[in-house]
Amino acid sequence: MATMTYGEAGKQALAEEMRRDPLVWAVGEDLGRGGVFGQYKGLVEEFGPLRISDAPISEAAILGAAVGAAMTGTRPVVEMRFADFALCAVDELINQAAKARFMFGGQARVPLVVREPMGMWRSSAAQHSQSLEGWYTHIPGLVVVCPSTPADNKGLLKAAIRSDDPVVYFEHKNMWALEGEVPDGDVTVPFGVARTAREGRDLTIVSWSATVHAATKAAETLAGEGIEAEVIDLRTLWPWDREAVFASVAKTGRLMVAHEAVQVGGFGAEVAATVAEHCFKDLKAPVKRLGSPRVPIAYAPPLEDMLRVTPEKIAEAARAVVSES
Amino acid sequence: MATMTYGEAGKQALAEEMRRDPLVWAVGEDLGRGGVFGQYKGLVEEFGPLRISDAPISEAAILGAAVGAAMTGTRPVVEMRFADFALCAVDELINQAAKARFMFGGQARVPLVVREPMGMWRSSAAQHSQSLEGWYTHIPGLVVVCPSTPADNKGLLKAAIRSDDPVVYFEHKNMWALEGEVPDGDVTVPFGVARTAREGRDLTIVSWSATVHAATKAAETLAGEGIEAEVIDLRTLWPWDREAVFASVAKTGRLMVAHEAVQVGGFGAEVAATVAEHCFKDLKAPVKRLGSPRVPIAYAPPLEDMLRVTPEKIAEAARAVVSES
Amino acid sequence: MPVPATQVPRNLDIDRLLSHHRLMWRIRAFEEAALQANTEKLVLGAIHPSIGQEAIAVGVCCNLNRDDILSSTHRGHGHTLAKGADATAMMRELLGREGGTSHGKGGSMHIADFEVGMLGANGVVAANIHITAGAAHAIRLRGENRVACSIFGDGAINRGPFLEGLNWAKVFELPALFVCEDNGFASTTRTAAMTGGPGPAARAEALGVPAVEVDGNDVMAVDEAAREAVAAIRAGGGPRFIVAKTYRLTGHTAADAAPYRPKDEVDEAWRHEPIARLAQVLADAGVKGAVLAGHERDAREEMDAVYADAKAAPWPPLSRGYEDVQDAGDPRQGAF
Amino acid sequence: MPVPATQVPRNLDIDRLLSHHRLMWRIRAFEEAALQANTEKLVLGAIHPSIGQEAIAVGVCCNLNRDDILSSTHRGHGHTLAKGADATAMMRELLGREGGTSHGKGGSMHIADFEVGMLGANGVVAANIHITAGAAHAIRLRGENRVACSIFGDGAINRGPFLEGLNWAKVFELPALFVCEDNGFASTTRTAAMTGGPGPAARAEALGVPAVEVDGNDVMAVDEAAREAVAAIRAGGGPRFIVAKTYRLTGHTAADAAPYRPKDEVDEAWRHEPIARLAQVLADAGVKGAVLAGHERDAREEMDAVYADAKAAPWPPLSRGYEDVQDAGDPRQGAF
Ligand SMILES: Cc1ncc(C[n+]2csc(CCOP(=O)(O)OP(=O)(O)O)c2C)c(N)n1
Ligand SMILES: Cc1ncc(C[n+]2csc(CCOP(=O)(O)OP(=O)(O)O)c2C)c(N)n1
Ligand SMILES: [Mg+2]
Ligand SMILES: [Mg+2]
Repeated sequence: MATMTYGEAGKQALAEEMRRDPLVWAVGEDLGRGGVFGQYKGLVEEFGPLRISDAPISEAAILGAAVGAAMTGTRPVVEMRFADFALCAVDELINQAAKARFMFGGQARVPLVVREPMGMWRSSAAQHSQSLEGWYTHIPGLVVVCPSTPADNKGLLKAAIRSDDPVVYFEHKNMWALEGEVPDGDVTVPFGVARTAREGRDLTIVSWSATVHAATKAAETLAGEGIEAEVIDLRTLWPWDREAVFASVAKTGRLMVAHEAVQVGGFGAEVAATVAEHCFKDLKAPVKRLGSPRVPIAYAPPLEDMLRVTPEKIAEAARAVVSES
Repeated sequence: MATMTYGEAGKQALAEEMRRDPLVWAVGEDLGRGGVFGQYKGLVEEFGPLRISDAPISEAAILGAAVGAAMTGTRPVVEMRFADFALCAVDELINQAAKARFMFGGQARVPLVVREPMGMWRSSAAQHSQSLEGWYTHIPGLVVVCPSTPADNKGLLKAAIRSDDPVVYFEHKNMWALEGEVPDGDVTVPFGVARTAREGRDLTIVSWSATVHAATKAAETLAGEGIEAEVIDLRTLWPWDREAVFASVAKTGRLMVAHEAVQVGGFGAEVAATVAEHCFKDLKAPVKRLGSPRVPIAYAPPLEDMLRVTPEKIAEAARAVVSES
Repeated sequence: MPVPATQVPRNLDIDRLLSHHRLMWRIRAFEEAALQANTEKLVLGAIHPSIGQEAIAVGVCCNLNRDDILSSTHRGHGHTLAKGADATAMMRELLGREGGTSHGKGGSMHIADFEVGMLGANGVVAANIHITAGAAHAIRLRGENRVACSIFGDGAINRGPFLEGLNWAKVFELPALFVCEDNGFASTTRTAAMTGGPGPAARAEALGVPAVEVDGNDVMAVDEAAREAVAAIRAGGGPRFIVAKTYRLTGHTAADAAPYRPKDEVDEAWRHEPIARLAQVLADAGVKGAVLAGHERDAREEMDAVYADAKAAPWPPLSRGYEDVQDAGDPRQGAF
Repeated sequence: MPVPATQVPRNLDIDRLLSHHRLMWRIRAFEEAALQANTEKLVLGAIHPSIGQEAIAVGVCCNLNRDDILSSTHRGHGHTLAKGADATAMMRELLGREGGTSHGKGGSMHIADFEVGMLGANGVVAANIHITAGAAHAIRLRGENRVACSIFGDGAINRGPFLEGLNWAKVFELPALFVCEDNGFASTTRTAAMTGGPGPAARAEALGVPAVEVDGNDVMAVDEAAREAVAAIRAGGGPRFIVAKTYRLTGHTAADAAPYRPKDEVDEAWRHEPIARLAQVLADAGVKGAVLAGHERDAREEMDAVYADAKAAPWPPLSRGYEDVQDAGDPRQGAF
């Protein structure tokens, strides 16, 4: 175990995988100078510019070329810089990467990791702040990963790089500097296995990415009021750990989902709908979602803050759920 | 009233709006020869090649230029040919069109209609068959329209063209030839007002686009078995008519949502989750969704058929819902 | 009467040209069978025939090795055959049958045979340009001496991937060959009307990719241009670009009667179609008419049999619809 | 001592140059205030200063009328000021305050002033190229005699919109001016390393858009190139392209110390920075040092005041966060 940041943990994972497998390589703008958030700092010195490759400002080519390179026996890790810019490469991800294996009847494999730093971060405004993880859960062929801790950013990135299918990998910009214990060596975290961030008997709060921490804080507040919330960190949205959620709801009888993405059409709807479908008899109160309002993300700090899913908002919503039954 | 096809109704709507407002124009590949599905047949003869404009194979430019043209006082209707190809223009739609009004503090207006023929149709395979309407409901700033009848294709397209905000307009390829009564003259259908396609007391089936017809057929079958399903055609997914759905569920106590899109992360999740949140006390049985499995769409007719949400599948799921309570 | 040897230009490799002629006929006959399948409603999805463009497929692919990579467009049957794919498996794929190259899951627009390095046709215009750039990138990373080739239409040069993909190949000096089949049309639109500037070659050159223009209906010219380009690429010279001028003798799809172009124009184009042109060269070089007619007959017989086989082949089992989606997560209804 | 008239080149329009000098100083002082705001943590989002590139903003925009259209990039403050936007409202926007050009909802990367035809900076590299092509399209459809201009960086020429947008403008012969600010860098990357071919002008020409290259640190050269281009466009000549070579004197953002480039290179670049160069021309032409120093002083005073005003300005009310989303549907929590 060592203490390191979320960003460093990701870097360690990539470096370890690159040492293990010479076919792993990374490509994106400015990687040779460490990447825009320093996530690649020092790697070009170890691996050279062919394997830690700069790229032109060509998101579509970065992703599209990675599809071709993945189909031709390498394992590219592509850096999209901001999840928002991945919107310049959607055909490449959705029509090509996600479908190639199926469409070609299993002839193609696309072992590709698409790193998409996501979320609200310091007045980054409408085009640099989005959380679009929900979109990719809707696309057959894609794995969707949203690590919330340094340890998971190591273990899940390693698993993503080893995946023979394309993985959309969301790191939250607000967590780069978050510190935590990270297991040494070759530890991977499997897809589809949730983490219980906190146990509780009264209410299940499902979350992922940075919002897990807000949910955990909310749970601490609630504990002071006698409400014991169980916080489940999904870690991966596809596949997602239905069994863990169902088991928790069977115990608590109440479900809330909290995420930073816009609530309408977000992945919270999938979780809430699935629980409503499958745990009807267990539910003592209506399921509840908490996400962003359906507005673009504003620049001015107070307007940006207004959209954040905070511990306070989560606690308030949780109280309402508990008091409804 | 006149009888015409879904395709003709759309054409009539566009022609009427172009006659009414000289700032309305359409642009897309092959429009001068009537468009790939004949939806524009004859229009270039009336309006000339400036207003029924061909385009290079440049979906990103078609959409991106339309954003600039809309911000500069015209009302473009852009043809994406297949909803799948709109994935080549996602930055333009999501980062530009949807956000401009807000991001520029109300200085910009983007009166733009993006026509996206959607859905499974005759062995079109993975890259020409997708139903991605759910994605756009997740994006603040966008209106999302899914007409299911010729009359609605006229009235909603007219409303879309008059909208001062960007509208993503999904026509289902399987309905081009569908005939129906269409009101003469200047009739628009407002956004956010659902249509009750069939009344019933036992179960509410919410749907949109072509699946409305499958749901209606299923309801007829069910009626023969003594189950009276109410079929609600949402018509527009954002805004969507929550009140109509809530009122129906208050009456029937049971909700099912049926759509062609992949079930995971589809808009059915939003409807089901919302009803689960707000109509808990009304529900006699768990909410239920029926969409496609999470697989790319295959080419071979039997594999394609397997994915279709048919009247039979809807009826079967509906029976299960009704028998659960 | 034997043709006097003097009538044969010295540099004609008759065997190579005979093989081209045979392959061009196989492509034509395959396309005709595919059109027939469309007429008989055994193919419901779109078929984009490459009739009239066979010389490009053949002239380019005869310079590629089996382990070289090819990616193609919606109009990809000819390229796939020329790269060495099995016609029987291809026709089964078009008919959506078990035994198809992709078990019937891709169909005409996604025809692929990874065994022969054919990484797929593509339903999205220009998308294969990026994929080829990436395949070439992988080749370079792996230190192999292979070439990745992308064939696309003149309409594709108006999409972003043309710029991004060629720039990519140039910046990384990748072993990539880009071939533009300039048939004058993008669907029902004359590409010239929607294309600014002097054309594909100038665009490639402006991206640093050396370009040549050839008569795409002259298989010898295409063969030669491709040979030179591939040699330069294999020698480490970075990407190359070929524009091959041709004409699409059919409609855009099997369903397109192409009323938007005058009959005269099409008739004229038929007078320059590549198979007859090559046949003339061979005849002039003394090859017997019977030999050439034999190629046509053999090709038709082969493709008739191929079509008959496909018609008789079973549908893929429904389980195929859930296979090869992804390793993680169960995609089935009810599993979620 | 008055400068002898003969030392003034005949074609110098001193008044015009003085106005350029004044405006360039205003831009520089605005950028310095913006950097100060960043240091004081009153701007949290990224600031991309245009220090060293003022001549392009001024030389281009002085040829545009108020009703001409401009769209810009992440590095757009200078362009916006040069197009005539109010510095006070702009600085309030940077600080996210009420009274900002966009009520504080867009910030630096989305700076816009539609009143003066400035349709916005853009956070997505090259996205403004399409928007400008479309604005020009609207101008043509409406039969107006306006011009739409897009300014973007040398990094932008590697994105698809460069090809698609310029091709669009050419195909429809639109009144569009495209200006590439070639400052040698895209963020921390030297653009030359990631750009194939001879450069931006060749790419534009290959798309049929006539191109010229100018010294972007020479405001007179930029002014002249823009004047000619705009005149040609207004005369119905279709789109034009200008590449202006310059150097980014600061880091990519306020937070970037730019350790990836040698100090020598930056020092050398400072010796060619555009304001001092113009000042020299004016001094050589006999303009008093005091006049030129006055421009600097006035600009600093103005921007100090502008910054003080912004600091004192109130936050936008929270209701702004729900305004101007769209007419249909209530976006608020609880409404759905
Ligand atoms: C991105 C995209 N836009 C539109 C289409 C529809 N489409 C299919 S083929 C075609 C014309 C392509 O023309 P060209 O590239 O010249 O190839 P050709 O058909 O002439 O072989 C079009 C527009 C598509 N498949 N992909
Ligand atoms: C599509 C996209 N990719 C990446 C970025 C991140 N980014 C912001 S500015 C920049 C460099 C732009 O370089 P250039 O176009 O030369 O403009 P300059 O900064 O030099 O003015 C990059 C890569 C972005 N904003 N948009
Ligand atoms: Mg063509
Ligand atoms: Mg630059």
